Amino acid sequence: MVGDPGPYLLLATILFVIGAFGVISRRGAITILMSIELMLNSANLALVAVSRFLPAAGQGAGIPDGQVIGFLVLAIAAAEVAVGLAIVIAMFRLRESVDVDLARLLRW
Amino acid sequence: MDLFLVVATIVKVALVVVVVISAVPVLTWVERRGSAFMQLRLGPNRVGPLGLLQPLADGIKFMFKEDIVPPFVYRPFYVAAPAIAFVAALLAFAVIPFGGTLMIDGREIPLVILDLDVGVLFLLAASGMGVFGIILAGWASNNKYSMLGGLRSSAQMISYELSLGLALVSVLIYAGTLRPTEIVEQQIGGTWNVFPLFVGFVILLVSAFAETNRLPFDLPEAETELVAGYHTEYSSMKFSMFFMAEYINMITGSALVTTLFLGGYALPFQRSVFEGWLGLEGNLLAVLQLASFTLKVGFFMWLYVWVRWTLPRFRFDQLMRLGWKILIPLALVHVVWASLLVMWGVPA
Amino acid sequence: MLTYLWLIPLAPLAGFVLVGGLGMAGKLREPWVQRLAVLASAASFVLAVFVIADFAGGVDDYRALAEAQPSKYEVSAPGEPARFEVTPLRWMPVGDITLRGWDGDGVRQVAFSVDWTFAIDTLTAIMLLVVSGIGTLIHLYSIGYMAGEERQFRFFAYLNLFMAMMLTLVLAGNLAVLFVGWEGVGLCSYLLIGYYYRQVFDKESGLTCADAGRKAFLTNRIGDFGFLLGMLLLLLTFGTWDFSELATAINGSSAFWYGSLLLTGIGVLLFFGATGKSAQVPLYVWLPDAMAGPTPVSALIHAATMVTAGVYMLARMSALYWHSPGAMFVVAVIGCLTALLAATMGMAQYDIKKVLAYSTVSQLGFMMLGAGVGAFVAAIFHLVTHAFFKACLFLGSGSVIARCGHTNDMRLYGGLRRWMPVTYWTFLVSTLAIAGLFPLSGFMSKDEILARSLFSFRGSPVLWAFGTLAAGMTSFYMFRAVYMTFHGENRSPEHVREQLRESPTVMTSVLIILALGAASIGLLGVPAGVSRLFGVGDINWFEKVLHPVVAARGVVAAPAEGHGGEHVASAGETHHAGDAGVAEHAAETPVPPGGYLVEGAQHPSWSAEAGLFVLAFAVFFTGLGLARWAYAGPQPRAEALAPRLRFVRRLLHRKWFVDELYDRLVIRPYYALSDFFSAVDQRIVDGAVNMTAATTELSGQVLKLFGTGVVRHYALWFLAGAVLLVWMMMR
Amino acid sequence: MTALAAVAIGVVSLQWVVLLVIAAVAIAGALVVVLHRSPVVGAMGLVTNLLCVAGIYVLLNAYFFAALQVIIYAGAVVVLITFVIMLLNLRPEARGGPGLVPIGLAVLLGLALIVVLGRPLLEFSAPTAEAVAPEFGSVRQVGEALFTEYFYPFLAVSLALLSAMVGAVLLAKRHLED
Repeated sequence: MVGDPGPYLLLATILFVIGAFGVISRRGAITILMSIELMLNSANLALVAVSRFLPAAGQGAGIPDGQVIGFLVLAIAAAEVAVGLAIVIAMFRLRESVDVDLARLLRW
Repeated sequence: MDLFLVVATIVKVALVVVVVISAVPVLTWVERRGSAFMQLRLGPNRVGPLGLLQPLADGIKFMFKEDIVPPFVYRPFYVAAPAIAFVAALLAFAVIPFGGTLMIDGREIPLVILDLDVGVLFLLAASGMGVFGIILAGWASNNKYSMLGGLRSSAQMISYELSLGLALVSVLIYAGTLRPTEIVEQQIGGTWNVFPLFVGFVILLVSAFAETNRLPFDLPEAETELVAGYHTEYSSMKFSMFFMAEYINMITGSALVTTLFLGGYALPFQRSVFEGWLGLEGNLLAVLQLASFTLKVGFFMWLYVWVRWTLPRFRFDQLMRLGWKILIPLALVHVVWASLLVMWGVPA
Repeated sequence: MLTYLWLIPLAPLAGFVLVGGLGMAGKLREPWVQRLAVLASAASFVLAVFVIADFAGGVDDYRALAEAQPSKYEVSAPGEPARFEVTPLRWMPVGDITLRGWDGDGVRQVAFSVDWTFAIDTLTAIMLLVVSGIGTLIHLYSIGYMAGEERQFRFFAYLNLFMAMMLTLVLAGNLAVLFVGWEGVGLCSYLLIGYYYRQVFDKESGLTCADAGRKAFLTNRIGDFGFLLGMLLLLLTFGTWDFSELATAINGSSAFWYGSLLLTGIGVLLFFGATGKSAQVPLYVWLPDAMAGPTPVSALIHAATMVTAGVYMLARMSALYWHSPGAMFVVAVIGCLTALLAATMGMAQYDIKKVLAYSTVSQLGFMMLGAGVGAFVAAIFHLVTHAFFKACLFLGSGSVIARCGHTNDMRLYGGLRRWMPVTYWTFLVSTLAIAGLFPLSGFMSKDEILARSLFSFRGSPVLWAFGTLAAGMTSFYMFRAVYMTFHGENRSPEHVREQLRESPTVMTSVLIILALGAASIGLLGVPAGVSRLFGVGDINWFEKVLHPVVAARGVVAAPAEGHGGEHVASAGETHHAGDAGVAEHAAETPVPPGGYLVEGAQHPSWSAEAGLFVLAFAVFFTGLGLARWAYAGPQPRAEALAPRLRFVRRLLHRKWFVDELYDRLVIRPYYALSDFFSAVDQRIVDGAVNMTAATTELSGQVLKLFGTGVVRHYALWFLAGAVLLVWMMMR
Repeated sequence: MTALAAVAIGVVSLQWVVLLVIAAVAIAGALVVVLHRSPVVGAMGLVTNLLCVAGIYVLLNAYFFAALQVIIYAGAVVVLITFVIMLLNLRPEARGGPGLVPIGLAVLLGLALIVVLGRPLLEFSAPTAEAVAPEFGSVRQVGEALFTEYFYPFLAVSLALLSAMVGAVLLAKRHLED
């Protein structure tokens, strides 16, 4: 039993960084969405890992809070993907491609 | 690690896998004979007495057919797809209890591979993964029909997964636990869930049928329209794996229904008749329970076949409408019904 | 009758309101304007006479009334010189003020409120008579002078307002009311100087009358600034502005106050105000230009009344000045310097009114000299006599100007004796008086000042010498003016010469009255020394009446060797000492314990007195002779001398280039400073504001670069921010 | 194989080895998502990553959450993504990434983040490493916490989900008609 969340958190960090890198470096909207999912997932991992090793009310280590928050993050992630994909579809309708750089309407 | 426990588990896994896989040829035989019987024709009777060896022949045929791998396919996913589908289907059996507890040289062995606290959820997860198999198959074979077939079947599975989940939820609320063994124990003690939650039973049954892409929901493979759906490009062994995956899904579905609604391995009037009057317990009881479980699953398997050869195929929009506009609202109502029951304190 | 004291200034004020109001509305025709104005002025004169008559009878019968209504009336204590105060109005109830404790009593809160009080004592009585008497005469005279002017109600209204303000100033019971009068007269002088606001006054400098008015007002204001500071300092030390309370406070702890730097400072500041008002050296430049106004104005305001306000103020604050020898020394020096400087300038002027203006400045210098050496009585007496003969001179010049086609230039006059005998004789009598011929008033007052400046402890031979020189110059330029105007051939152009004739009787009658006054008034205050020369006892009524009011008290009152204390020391301190000629300056008499020998003069020996008397005659005749030599006769020799004295003449004519000096020293730097500050404001203040705008715009430009519109760039900055945040948190 | 040998020696517990393996697979999955040009392959990479993380949850005794993760994330979200990918029939991205600057910066930032977070995280040590609390990871415990302590967030999330559904339908539907 690995005693403390150190390694888990490190893994979470690495995943987060990969996700962030994906968001920045890729041009495809879908890939960006997936990278975001990756980041959210790593956040969940960190949450659960830490809550697992915190001292519980009774004896032993582990409190449910991490998982509950994780659950909420999951729900939000799902909502985010739903809306994100809707936007991607709308964009696709307009631009015939999901290349993010084409969405430059904000630039004057 | 407790060596005894490890060995017992391995044995159980081996047992289940062998039984389930061997059940598939039997099922094909039953299907062919059943459909023939229903259509007042004979069905395969050349190979072995009453055509019993026909499935064997098919198996051998599948084994030795040339495994053509079209060049334009995306090889990794093309190869992985059937495996995923097959494994996902089998995985579900890990949590289904098919018997009581055996007593072997003083050690109890519960007749379930993995008695998980979140057993039912595991089952849902496993069936969820099945979808990927189909999607990847459709995509990897790189042709329009298989792609569309894959899309359609995954769309169908997703929507019916919803109603399946809701039906499950109502049972869980009623039972108050996600552990399959506990659900069965409750039903042994009390009445089978099928009686108080009959509507849930029907919804689950219909969703299970849809999940397996079996007629009347077998639109993806509808020969007339989409050639052979997602597995058009597959041949020989891979095709047979899809074929077997389908049948295993059928078994899993019926096992799920029996466990949740028909008391799983519970013998009818077990407490009063068998334990009470006959005074049975221990291994004998477990074996009897195993038998009852198999019988119930068999009945549902026959039901699959029966339904397949009687009901006409749904149009895709009818299919979707049934899924979204009828089953899901009904399931929601049923969830409310189940919680009301719990509120009134109906369950034992 | 005394209780109606406060009505005196009210009469001319009412006159102003009536004449001004109705005149503006166009209801008054010319004769009624004049009648109303004169009536108002005469009313104040009559009221003044009655009040003074009652006052002369002593104030004791009002003591009961004073006890009954202490807040309204106040009477001086029996021993004190007679003084009656009436407070018709509580003007500014200020409440508590904190005193700085400079008077040794520590910081304390004192209730202070400024009341509108009028007070009368002998000094005020004299001034009242002078102001209202001469004022009324000049009102009469200006009827003739202003005849035919349209819209002249404006002139008479301002004149009445001036009378009201001057009377307020004179009757003031405390510094606040005095300051109101002080500013009021300043305002009226501005209004009256600028009466002919369109005419160009001085051809050479292009100065219009309005500019002259502004110049007068500004210079006065600068002086008033000093005066105001002095007033405030007084308030902060004594907590009161009331003259009687001030006198009692200072005399009360006079040992503490004698020679204190604070009192000297206040004295100098007040005197600075006086220099502005009475045209002394630093701030006299406005008086010659004030001649832009009509001549009666010059006569009334710039000769008789307003300019004397400074001297009156010094006399009123005599208690303060007695206790600060430093301040008195400043007054004396400035007075003597002004007398000399103005006299020199007077000699080189061709404009008759400018000559008289400079002579006024010079005579005022004499008065200041008198006050400076402690001869307050002599200063006031010279003020009175000067009022008479200077008014007569101005009005005489006025009638000459009126007749000679309104030109002031003496070079166009000459030989007017034949056409204007009355003007000539009155002018001549006044000139004799001002030049200091023996029996006339000028001699009596001016020589008393010169004598005191020599023999008084505060005086010094240097002051006396310069004073005498100035007196000599006075007689020279006065006779120069007489000869150039009335003697020799007439140099005015043809059309002027035909209609040359005597002024109307209303003007000449006033001239005659003033001339008689100038001649006889001297007898009221014959100085002790002179009367002794003729073996007659001390008949100096003026000294006897006025001395108690302005006498020094407390430590400063010097009982010269046994001659009694501070009671009325008779003027005739006979003292037989050494040989004739200028009595050498007696060795500084040792200061008695607690006493400072200041007030009493050394007792000049009979021979010294005789010497002075003879010297006065000598000075008079030298001035006369020189003027006669230079200017009398058909062809004035002065023109012949002109080339050789060209430089001196130009210097004096250009008034020692003082105006140019001021321009360079004060006005130019002021403009430079304001230019500098405007530049500062432009560059720094506006700069700062523009800077902020510029930075915002710049930052806008920079941030614009981040808005690339590319989602990934936003993500990049987003992540960078996140990393930074995490780093900060984890640190 | 070396890992198994290590276990045998007993130097490193089985747990530790399993964790390492799963972590490696997870990171590989993540890299596939980020680097691969074809979105479908990326999606499959994401699935593997999610399953690995679910495995780690099991290691952390958070069974309920593992099941949730698989059902919601892998089962629904990624399927939806794949579904859309296929619907839009996206071609693999053209080569030629976004140019060096963003990538360089991104790598830099990534490394910075790892360095910043890495060191303290490794040192982070929970006070006690003793056995897991009895109820930890069970549906009852999480359910109870969810509906008592975190009830309002639960409501908020449900609202969020509702609005997301409506939004998604509105955005997508309008275009599908034409």
